Amino acid sequence: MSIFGRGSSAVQSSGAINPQTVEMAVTELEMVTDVFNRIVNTCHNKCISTRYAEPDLNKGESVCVDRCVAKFFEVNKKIGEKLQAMGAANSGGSPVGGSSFGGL
Amino acid sequence: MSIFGRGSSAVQSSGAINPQTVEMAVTELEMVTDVFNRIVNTCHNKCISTRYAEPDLNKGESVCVDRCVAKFFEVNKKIGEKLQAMGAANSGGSPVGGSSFGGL
Amino acid sequence: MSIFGRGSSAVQSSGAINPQTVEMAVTELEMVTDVFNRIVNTCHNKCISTRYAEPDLNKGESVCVDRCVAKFFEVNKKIGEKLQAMGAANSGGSPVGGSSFGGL
Amino acid sequence: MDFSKLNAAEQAHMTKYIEKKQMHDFMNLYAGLVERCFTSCCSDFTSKALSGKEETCVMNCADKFLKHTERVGARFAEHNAETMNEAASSFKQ
Amino acid sequence: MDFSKLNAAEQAHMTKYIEKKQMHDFMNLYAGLVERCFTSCCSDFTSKALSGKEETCVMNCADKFLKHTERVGARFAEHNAETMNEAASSFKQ
Amino acid sequence: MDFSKLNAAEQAHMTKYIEKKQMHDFMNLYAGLVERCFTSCCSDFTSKALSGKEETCVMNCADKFLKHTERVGARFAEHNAETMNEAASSFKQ
Repeated sequence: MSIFGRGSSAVQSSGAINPQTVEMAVTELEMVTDVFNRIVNTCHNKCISTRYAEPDLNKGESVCVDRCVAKFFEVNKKIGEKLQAMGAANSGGSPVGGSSFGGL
Repeated sequence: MSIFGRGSSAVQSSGAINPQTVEMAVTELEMVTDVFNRIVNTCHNKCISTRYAEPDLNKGESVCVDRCVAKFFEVNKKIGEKLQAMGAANSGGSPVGGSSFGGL
Repeated sequence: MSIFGRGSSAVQSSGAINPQTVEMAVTELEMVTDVFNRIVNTCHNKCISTRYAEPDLNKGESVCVDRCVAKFFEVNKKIGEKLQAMGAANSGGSPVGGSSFGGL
Repeated sequence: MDFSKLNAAEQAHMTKYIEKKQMHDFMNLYAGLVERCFTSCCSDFTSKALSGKEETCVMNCADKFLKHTERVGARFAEHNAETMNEAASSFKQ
Repeated sequence: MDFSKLNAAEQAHMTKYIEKKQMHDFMNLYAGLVERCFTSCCSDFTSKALSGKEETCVMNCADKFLKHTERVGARFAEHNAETMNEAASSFKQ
Repeated sequence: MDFSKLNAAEQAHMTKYIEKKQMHDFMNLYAGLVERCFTSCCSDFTSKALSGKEETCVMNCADKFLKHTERVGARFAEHNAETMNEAASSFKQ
């Protein structure tokens, strides 16, 4: 038994930073933010009148935004499945990770 | 009196790099560059004819650019004040920093 | 002869990382990727119908894409030469590097 | 987003990163709002002063965009929660 | 791109960087494809479900964009090879 | 931009950062100029060669954009100087 440390796995889970773990968390956060910003932009273009006669979303705009977001996620899923299928066809495996695809 | 150093504040002001100070300077520089690029783009779209019959800005375009930049800064200020007021209403303080808002 | 090392130039060429060399390689890679993405986007806008009636590029679209890429490179070269000439006129030298300009 | 698998040091690192990111995202929102509302509302450059009509348009534009973003955020969060539930129940099978 | 002048350690560093970049580029391609095809194909928001017509459009759009990107890539590579040859022969003079 | 509050080491660091940034900004300007002028001037793809008319348009476009950017830069600098003066005099009160 060593007096110098509690063993590497104990340190790992409570003390030291694993650069790969942090990097993956950062990448995931940036990806989600990017998708969010794209939806905000795209659905604004689709649903919001640029006359800006009033400061609130009107009924029609609100409903349009809800459907726009839902449809965007559907397209996201379809294209994710397509890319996954293509990756599987090309390399015998999914291009990145796999099961979390299209689920965002 | 120590023979090992001149005290942390003296070192601070002449030698060592404070990462936070440098990071803030970098952030400020990137923010200003971003706003500049947005103005260049936006005012080009508003004022410059894309027929490109001559290499110089004509009189009308030059005047338009000057007014466009001035108006952009006015809109920047109005929206900065609005965001500041909303931040104050929400949290009892301005969202970021405060007094330098809208001043760019 | 030293027993501590094989001399700095030998280490340089086989072992240690020169941050500047790596940074330049990264910058070059990012630049080329940026130009590629701009061509993909621009030539898609110029050549591909957004009706999406079929999944393949038709004959007309394919020929258009080839010419679009060639013309984009020609414009890249012309503007590179112009910027180089302006840099030479302003500072007695090219603004960045020089001979590799416009060659991408 | 689920950071529960990270250890304390990693979570502290992420918290610091997220603080920086929030500052950055806010500056982006601000600059984007100005560009967007200027582009939609200002088209008369016979004067450099903002007209009353333009100012109303800009203020409405900013309000509306923020409400729009909030609404998208609510739908986005619902979707992510659903996706996580589906993922969780597929793990239980 | 010619990394032959880099030493082994530098090449290893670049390989790692390129792996990260490929992951990043792929996520960008994916998100860009969704935005592009959604924008071109979806304009009816009387329903939140994707219609058959919209779905066909989205799938064609994705296929076509990938083929377009591939074709641009081929022309791009040819151009770069030519430029390198010219540069190489101008060095020999 | 006022970096006078930074110490010598910090200023040296910023100078190095700014040099890199200028290189990067220049590459961005170059690539943006090509994309912008190509988009505005080239719409005929019955030939892959640049026509005389297209070339004139591209050259005028580049010249005009650079002069436009310079003019915006001058107004931008004036505005920043004014804002700094206002800030300075409000501190004196």
